[in-house]
Amino acid sequence: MRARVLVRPKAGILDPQGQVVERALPALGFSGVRNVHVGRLIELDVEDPRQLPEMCQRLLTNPLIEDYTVESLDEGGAEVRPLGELRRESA
Amino acid sequence: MRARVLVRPKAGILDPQGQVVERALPALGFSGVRNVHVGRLIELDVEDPRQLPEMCQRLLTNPLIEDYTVESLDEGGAEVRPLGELRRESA
Amino acid sequence: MSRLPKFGVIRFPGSCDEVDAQLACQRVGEAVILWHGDRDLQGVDAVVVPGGFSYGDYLRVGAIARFAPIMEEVADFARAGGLVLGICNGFQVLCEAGLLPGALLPNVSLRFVFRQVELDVASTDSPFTRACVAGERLSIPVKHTTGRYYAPEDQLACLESNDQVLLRYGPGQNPNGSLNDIAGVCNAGRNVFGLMPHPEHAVDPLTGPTGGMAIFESIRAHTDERNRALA
Amino acid sequence: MPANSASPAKHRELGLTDDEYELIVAGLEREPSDTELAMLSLMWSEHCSYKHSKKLLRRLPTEGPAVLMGPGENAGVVDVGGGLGVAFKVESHNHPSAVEPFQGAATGVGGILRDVFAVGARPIAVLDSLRFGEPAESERSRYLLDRAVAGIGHYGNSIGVPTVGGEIYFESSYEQNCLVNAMCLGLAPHDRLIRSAAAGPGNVLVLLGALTGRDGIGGASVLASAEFGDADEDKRPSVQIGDPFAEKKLLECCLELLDSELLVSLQDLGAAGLTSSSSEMAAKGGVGLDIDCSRVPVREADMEPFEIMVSESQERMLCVVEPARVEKVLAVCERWETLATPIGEVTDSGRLRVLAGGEAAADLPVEILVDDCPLYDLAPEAPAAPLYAPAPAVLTGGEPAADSLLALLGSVNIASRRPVFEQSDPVVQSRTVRRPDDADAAVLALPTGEAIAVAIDGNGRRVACEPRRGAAEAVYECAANLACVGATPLGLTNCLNFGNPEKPHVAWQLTEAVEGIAEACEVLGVPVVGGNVSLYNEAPSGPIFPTPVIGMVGRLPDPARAGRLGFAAAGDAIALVGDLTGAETVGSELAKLRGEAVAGPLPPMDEQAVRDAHGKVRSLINAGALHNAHDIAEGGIAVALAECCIAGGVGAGVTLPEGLDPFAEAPGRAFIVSGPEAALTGLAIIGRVGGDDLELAGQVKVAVSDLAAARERGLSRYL
Ligand SMILES: Nc1ncnc2c1ncn2[C@@H]1O[C@H](COP(=O)(O)OP(=O)(O)O)[C@@H](O)[C@H]1O
Ligand SMILES: [Mg+2]
Repeated sequence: MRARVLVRPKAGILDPQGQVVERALPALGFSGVRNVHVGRLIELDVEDPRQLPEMCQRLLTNPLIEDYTVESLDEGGAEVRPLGELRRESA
Repeated sequence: MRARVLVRPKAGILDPQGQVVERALPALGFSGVRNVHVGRLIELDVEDPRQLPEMCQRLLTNPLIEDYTVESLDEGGAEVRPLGELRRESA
Repeated sequence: MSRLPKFGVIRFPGSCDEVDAQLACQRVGEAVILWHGDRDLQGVDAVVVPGGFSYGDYLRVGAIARFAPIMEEVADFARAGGLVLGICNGFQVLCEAGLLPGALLPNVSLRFVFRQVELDVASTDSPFTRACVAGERLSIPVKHTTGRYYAPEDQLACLESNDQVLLRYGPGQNPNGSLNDIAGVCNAGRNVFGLMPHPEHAVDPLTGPTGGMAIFESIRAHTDERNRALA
Repeated sequence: MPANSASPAKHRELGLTDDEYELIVAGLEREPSDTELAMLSLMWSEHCSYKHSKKLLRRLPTEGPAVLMGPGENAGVVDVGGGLGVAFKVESHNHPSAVEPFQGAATGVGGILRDVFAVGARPIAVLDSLRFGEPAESERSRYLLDRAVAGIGHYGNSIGVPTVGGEIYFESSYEQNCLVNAMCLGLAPHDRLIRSAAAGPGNVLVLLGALTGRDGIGGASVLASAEFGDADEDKRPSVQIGDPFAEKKLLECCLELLDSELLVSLQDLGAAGLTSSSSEMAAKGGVGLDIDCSRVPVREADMEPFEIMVSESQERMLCVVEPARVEKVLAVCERWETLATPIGEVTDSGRLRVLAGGEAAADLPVEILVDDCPLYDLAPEAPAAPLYAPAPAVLTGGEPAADSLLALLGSVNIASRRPVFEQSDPVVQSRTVRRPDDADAAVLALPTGEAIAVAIDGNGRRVACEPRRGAAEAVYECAANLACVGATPLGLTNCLNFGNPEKPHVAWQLTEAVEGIAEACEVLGVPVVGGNVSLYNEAPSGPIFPTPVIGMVGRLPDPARAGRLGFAAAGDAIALVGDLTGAETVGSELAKLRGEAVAGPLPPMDEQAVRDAHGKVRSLINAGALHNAHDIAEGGIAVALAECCIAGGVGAGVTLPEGLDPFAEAPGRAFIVSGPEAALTGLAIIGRVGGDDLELAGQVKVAVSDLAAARERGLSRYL
């Protein structure tokens, strides 16, 4: 399956990039933009989707400071299928 | 509207981040992972969605090295709505 | 008699090497700091867009600084043939601003690298390298995380055929995976030059090799000549 | 009167003993409110109160002719002539780095930078001192190394302060408790130096910098003082994210405010956030402060007063401003895109009052926060047997000396640090005369035409063998590093990284080590101007090696003559300066590789001989007589010679003094120097520079290229 992992700064954790982008936009004449957050996008082909949560926990994200969701890109659509989370063996 | 911008390295441009992930996974016991690409995720509230393409072209992405799609996160779902692209005043 | 060149070094929020650049410029002329929010270039002969981490390098290196008010003036200045030198983050800003071709991507190592590198002068036909001898080696440090020069094939071919590559990393010296070992390129008009290495950190024998002087000497020679012509 | 009094059980969760809680209730003559309890538990934590170390620290000499500010301020300051002062301090960020190494190390640098510009100095250099478990054995240690090194580089690089030096050791005792200590130096004209004492009732308290979020809530007591074992993940405070871009603007903003003489006093926000910064400012000024929580700009909705008061959000400063100047202050901050908010005022009440919507959430006498925490006496007891298991043997002792030399050069504690220091910018600010690998100390040119030198050292293995002498050696080695570039010490800072001081053996290590530092300071006449203490670095398996880290700053007249460590010219004579009699391999790297016991005693040293050797090398360097100088430390004279050869890309032929073991260690005592023979008259000539090999007559003959290859691989293979 072609999977998409969306990685975001955990709620409440400082997101300097989001702040700077939000501050920059008005100067470019874009008004009314709020709650900007910048994260990472990872897209990959996986044979066994059940491995995805552990992959995310152990390699693709840093669970201490990042949240993530996983989507399947199959059947064209981007229908959301968040998979269950594992506890990460303490970093 | 709550919008999501997905930014990917243009096809054909070396993506060392993707390669590193791809190389690291087998060592962690994950097999059958291919075509890993790492990009950027930007989520934001916009009053006027029509501004999004220009925002992406001018600030959020660099069209020379990156492709992007925009999704609306409203009505709960993540139904894909790629918006038309503008030509960036060329270098 | 000709007056010394006057340099303007831009200070963005997050610039780090602007004072270093000012000190280097002052070895061959006069140099003032230009505030990112101003629109006055103070009649300088050459603008330096310095190294550092403008706007924290957030979102994309150089992406936000390019929109600073002063950059509009720099763009006009460049279109009118004024000399613009972009160092490291300044190179990234000039590419983002479309004043130079191509873009800079993360080092293949994905790591910040500080290293003294040997550079080959690929062309002396520019206001920035005219004081060099063809094929001359310059020892100058690099320090960046995003220095891999990239341009689409056609653009790259045209850069090469127009002799727009002014500096290349010497054999085995490429620290970031830049295409064609490109360390610095100029625009078609040859009056805008960007490079990843830091010439301003190679001008003082007390602190290391002085390979960077050639760049500043070149700019002095060029402005001398032009000022004489105008006089 | 504060509402919702705390239930007695809470104080334990917050790390206060029942006795301490009784003292609080007695002092207040009532139960503290939740907000008060949160504030008190942090101010009475080890990290803020130094309750197990304060009495010991009094033993350290702090007076010296060059001292402008000593311990007690955010950073110590020494005079470097020409109306300039150099501020410096080292601080630990061990536990945050164990939780999240990249952000932990990055915010460690951010924190020490703030301590330095809090006294009005522009940060001009960063150094770091790192300890991890054995990379060969532990994937976690490789991960911590990789991320911590990247984090340190990230912050320093992004804010434009050069990272000019540091040190790393790998020992299994650090497996569970890595050490990340960061040191910063700053430069200031005397008249810009500022203290943190609040003054002038009616003056306004202005908070500068980042929004206040739930970062590191409880950080000081949980992250920085609790034994960090397999701590329950949910108890972990939210990780602090460093924003060097915000700090860069904050830094420039603060310096402009000081240059425009707009501030009465300035203080950084570190551990325990607003609580410790405000109460320390009030205590030092003998005044009171009223703080209105509801005016503190927050990053998250509905934050409780106690959360606002103890938040450890980074990139914030607190200053006191005369009412008439507030407008000007806000204007400067605006220009630097730095948030500035009046949040309270100075009072003559002698109390710290925290208001939330008109109500007092806390109303405490300043002394109870800052002075009333009980100071504990330690119960030191020397261990009967070694506390630490020997490392697994990789050498038998039967090898030819050449093999031992190659093994030492390739060992993680001696191998090239290039893969680490290449991740940091050592040259920004155009002052760096000696970079990493150029010399034993970093050298920074001053506007006066003179220069300063700085080095950081601390070999925990030797301190573990014999705490008093081992700690003294760290001081001598730092001074020796300065001598190699021609610098005279002006002052030192230190970070005491130890285990649980309530355990008798750790108490003994700590007491002995402080004694050793104090003695060495007296021998060399170097005052201690500041430092930091990190205790409870202890895992179920036991304490870390006792690790006092010494950072020393010195002054040299002519940067152009600053010493280098590489041999320069074939034909130069090589001399041994200093007295190595009694030097042995006890506690050495070779002993480690041979799996020998971590036990003393370490060889004694003749203090006068040490002073003479340092003075000799210093004066020869400053006379421009030498082409190289390098102190003999880990790996003994053989490794020192190899390092001189590798750095210079040239060989050497040497005959060692009768009976000197090529790998014996006696740090800080002796030097390899080279130069034209005429310049070395009166010194013990032991050989010549030249050829492609390093040859120790009758013992070793190896190609310099092979030595270099071994040294290059040793650490890079793990990074
Ligand atoms: N080991 C030590 N030697 C000398 N002074 C020390 C030591 N540890 C702490 N100090 C001093 O105690 C004061 C408080 O230390 P600390 O809490 O780290 O300051 P800050 O909160 O500004 O970081 C500082 O002035 C510091 O220099
Ligand atoms: Mg402080």
